[in-house]
Order: sequence, then structure tokens, then C-alpha cells
Amino acid sequence: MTIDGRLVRESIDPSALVREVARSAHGAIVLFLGVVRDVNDGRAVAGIEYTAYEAMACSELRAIAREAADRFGSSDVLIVHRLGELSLEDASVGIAVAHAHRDEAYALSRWTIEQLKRRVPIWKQEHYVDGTRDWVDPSGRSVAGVTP
Amino acid sequence: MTIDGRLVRESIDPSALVREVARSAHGAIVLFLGVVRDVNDGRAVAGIEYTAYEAMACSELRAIAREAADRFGSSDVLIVHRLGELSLEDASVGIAVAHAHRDEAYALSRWTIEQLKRRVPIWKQEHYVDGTRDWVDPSGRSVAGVTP
Amino acid sequence: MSVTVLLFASYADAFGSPSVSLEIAPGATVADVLAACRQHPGGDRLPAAPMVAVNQRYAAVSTPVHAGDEVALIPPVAGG
Amino acid sequence: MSVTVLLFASYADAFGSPSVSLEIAPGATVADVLAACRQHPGGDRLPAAPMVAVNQRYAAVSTPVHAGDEVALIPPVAGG
Repeated sequence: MTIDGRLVRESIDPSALVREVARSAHGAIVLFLGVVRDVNDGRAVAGIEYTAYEAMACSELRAIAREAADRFGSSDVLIVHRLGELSLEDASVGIAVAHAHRDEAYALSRWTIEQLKRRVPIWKQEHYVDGTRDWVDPSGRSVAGVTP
Repeated sequence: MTIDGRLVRESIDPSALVREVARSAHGAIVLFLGVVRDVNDGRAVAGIEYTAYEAMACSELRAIAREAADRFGSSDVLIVHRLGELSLEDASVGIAVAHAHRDEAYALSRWTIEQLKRRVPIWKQEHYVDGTRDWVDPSGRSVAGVTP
Repeated sequence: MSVTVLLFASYADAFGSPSVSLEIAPGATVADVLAACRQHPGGDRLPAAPMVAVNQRYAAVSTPVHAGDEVALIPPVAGG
Repeated sequence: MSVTVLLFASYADAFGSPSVSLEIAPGATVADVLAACRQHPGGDRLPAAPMVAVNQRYAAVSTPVHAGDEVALIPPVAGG
């Protein structure tokens, strides 16, 4: 059984994540991948650097996986978040969940990514095609004067 | 761009499906896998044989992929269904969808699997651990006298 | 005219064959094909309103059937 | 007593450092740590109510801070 969260620096392998959560009791597997897009808020993106408060991010990822598994019962949950320099189309996060039934597998996957985006101390600095860089603040608040 | 549906006889490779729908315009990829479970309706399952009205199943899979892509706009959709003898933990269906945003990617994935289960002329005969076999009828109607 | 009806899964088991050949009158519809199928050995096992495809598309009972059409009875589907 | 506060991402940029060392009184809380941070060069750039973690868990402003605790200011998270 897999209920785990990890930070990695190498690329995320979808088949490997799926393999870790597959069990013969599960009829449905949902894999979510967050991927570096070429445009964000209208600006052309060249790449993203992810950093984290690593010890806390790891323990939050594990806590989310555990809470997800407890919420829906008899599930396998694996969350992997990548750190470092990512290029377009690289996956930054992979969430693999498996459950007997698909209703629960989808709900679990969705709950897990929303929790991750809310709680896990990971940050991203977007590098734009025009050479500028900016910390991304999904909350809309930003540190006055820090962004160029 | 990938908007396609296929029947296959070999095992489904999650990474290959993901690769086909990934594009730099997409920020979210959702992969759904339906997997052979060890129990169905309380009976211990040893394996499943999938058969299809192949020409029509193929065209229905393609039609669903096209309708899904039209519904949510700017999406890549790939549906692969396996036929033949499957063992426990084998994936019978793989649906990979990609969209700029995760809300749409999840909705697309969900819509696609529900349509597949409703429309595509594919049948499964479960083989039970006790040696019996039965056609699975998710609708609850069955052909009188055909099931053992 | 003669029409071949494709059978799959539990229906093929019921009829003991992957297809049956039927004689139907010109101007016949899916309803007529179904009535002829029920006269066939095993046809009594069909449900009240089986799904039917004509030329690989789901058809209504009122859909006309012409010589050369590909007609298929579709058992309850179970993909996924 | 002396407390080291970890800084990340935009906050580390604001302070020009990945951590700051502060002197706070025994019995101090997260609120006191935040007040001391604001006196530091760059501390004026902190938002009104930044998130704070004590020993790698999110903490309230009323959470006590002891010598040896790991205190961190957490900029708006952006994982995923």
C-alpha cells in the first residue's frame, strides 16, 4: 500500500506513479499532472524554478496523502512534486490515486491537488521570454517592491 | 494535436498516453485508467475477456474524443480501450486529456469515461475464481437464460 | 430481400452464432428485423427493446433497413 | 533569547537573506517575532499578516516561541 508524498529533482514518470498505487482491489486510477505552460496571465513563459521549505513541504505532502486516504477509505495516494528548473511541458506535480471505484478516485484526486495548492510551502519563480522573472502569487497578494 | 480513440490488444502504457496529449499550451493533464478488480458484485474475479463490435466501437471512441474536445475547447483527448484476455490489475481503458486549466481537464476526463460506458459497443465476460463465467451487464437487464 | 444481422457477446451466445440471415420485405424497418429475429431459435431470449445499430450507428425501431445495410443487435454495453 | 527565522522566495529577496537572527524576550509569541522582523531592513515589505510556521507547522500569531524553535515566514504558496 502506498500513502506517500515526496519532493524530487528529476522528471516525473507517469507510468512509475501509476505502478505504485495499482492494486487488484482498485478498479480506478486517476493521475493528475500539473505541467509548465507557455503562457501565464498573458505573459510568455520560458520556464519555472520551483523552490520549497523542503522539510515542511515533505511533511505537508505526506499529511495530505494520509488525510486523503482517510477521507475516502481503502485508497492508495502518491504525491510527487518536482523542484528546480523546469522547462515548458515538464510536469511540476504528479498525483496518482487509486480506489475501488471511479467516483471516489476522481474526488480524491481533486481534493488532493486543491489541498496541495493551499498548504504546501512551495514557490515558483516564472522566467519570461522577455528575460524578466517573477514570483507567482496565486493569492493575488504580493510583497511590495519585490517583484520587478 | 491529438483527438483520437483506439482499440488495442497490448497493455496500456500510461506514459505513452500522457506524451501524446502534452502540449506547451496545457497546464493540466488528467489520466484515467480503468483496471481489472479482484472482486465484482461480491464474486472473486480471476480475469476478464473484452470483445467489441470493433468497427463501430472505434468510430464511437473517436466521436466521443471529438465531442469532448469540442465541449471544452483547446483540449487534447486520447481514448484507448483494450480487447482480449486481461488479468487482475491490467488496465482495460486509458483516457488522457489535457487542457490549459485543471477544472476543465477533470470535467473532460469525467465526461469522457461516462460517455464511453454508455455508448461504446464493448462487452466483458468476467471469469471467476470458481471457474464460472458471466457477461457483465451494468444496466441490470440481462438476456434470460444466457448467464450460467 | 435478405439481411444479415450481426450478433455479439450474450446475444451471440443466445443465438449460438455471430450472425443470422433473415428474409424481410422491401420497406422494412428495424422493428421488422427485430420481429424476424425473435422467430429465430434463441430469439426468445432477447430483451423487450434491444439496442440496434444500422451501418454502425444506433438506430430507432422506425429506421428503414435496406438491402446491403449492416445491421447489428447491441447487448447492454460494458466497456471501461 | 535568540531566534533564527527562515525566509523563502520573495521574502528572502525582500530581506536579502535566507534567514535573520532576532533577539526576543522569553514568553514571546509569533506576533512578537513578526514585529521584530518588521524592524529588520526589508521587513517593511512583508504583507499585513504573513503565514508563519513554528517547527514546520502553521502557527497562529498567539503561538508561543521558545528558544530552539524553528520559525519560518511562509510567502503565499504556489505549488502545483
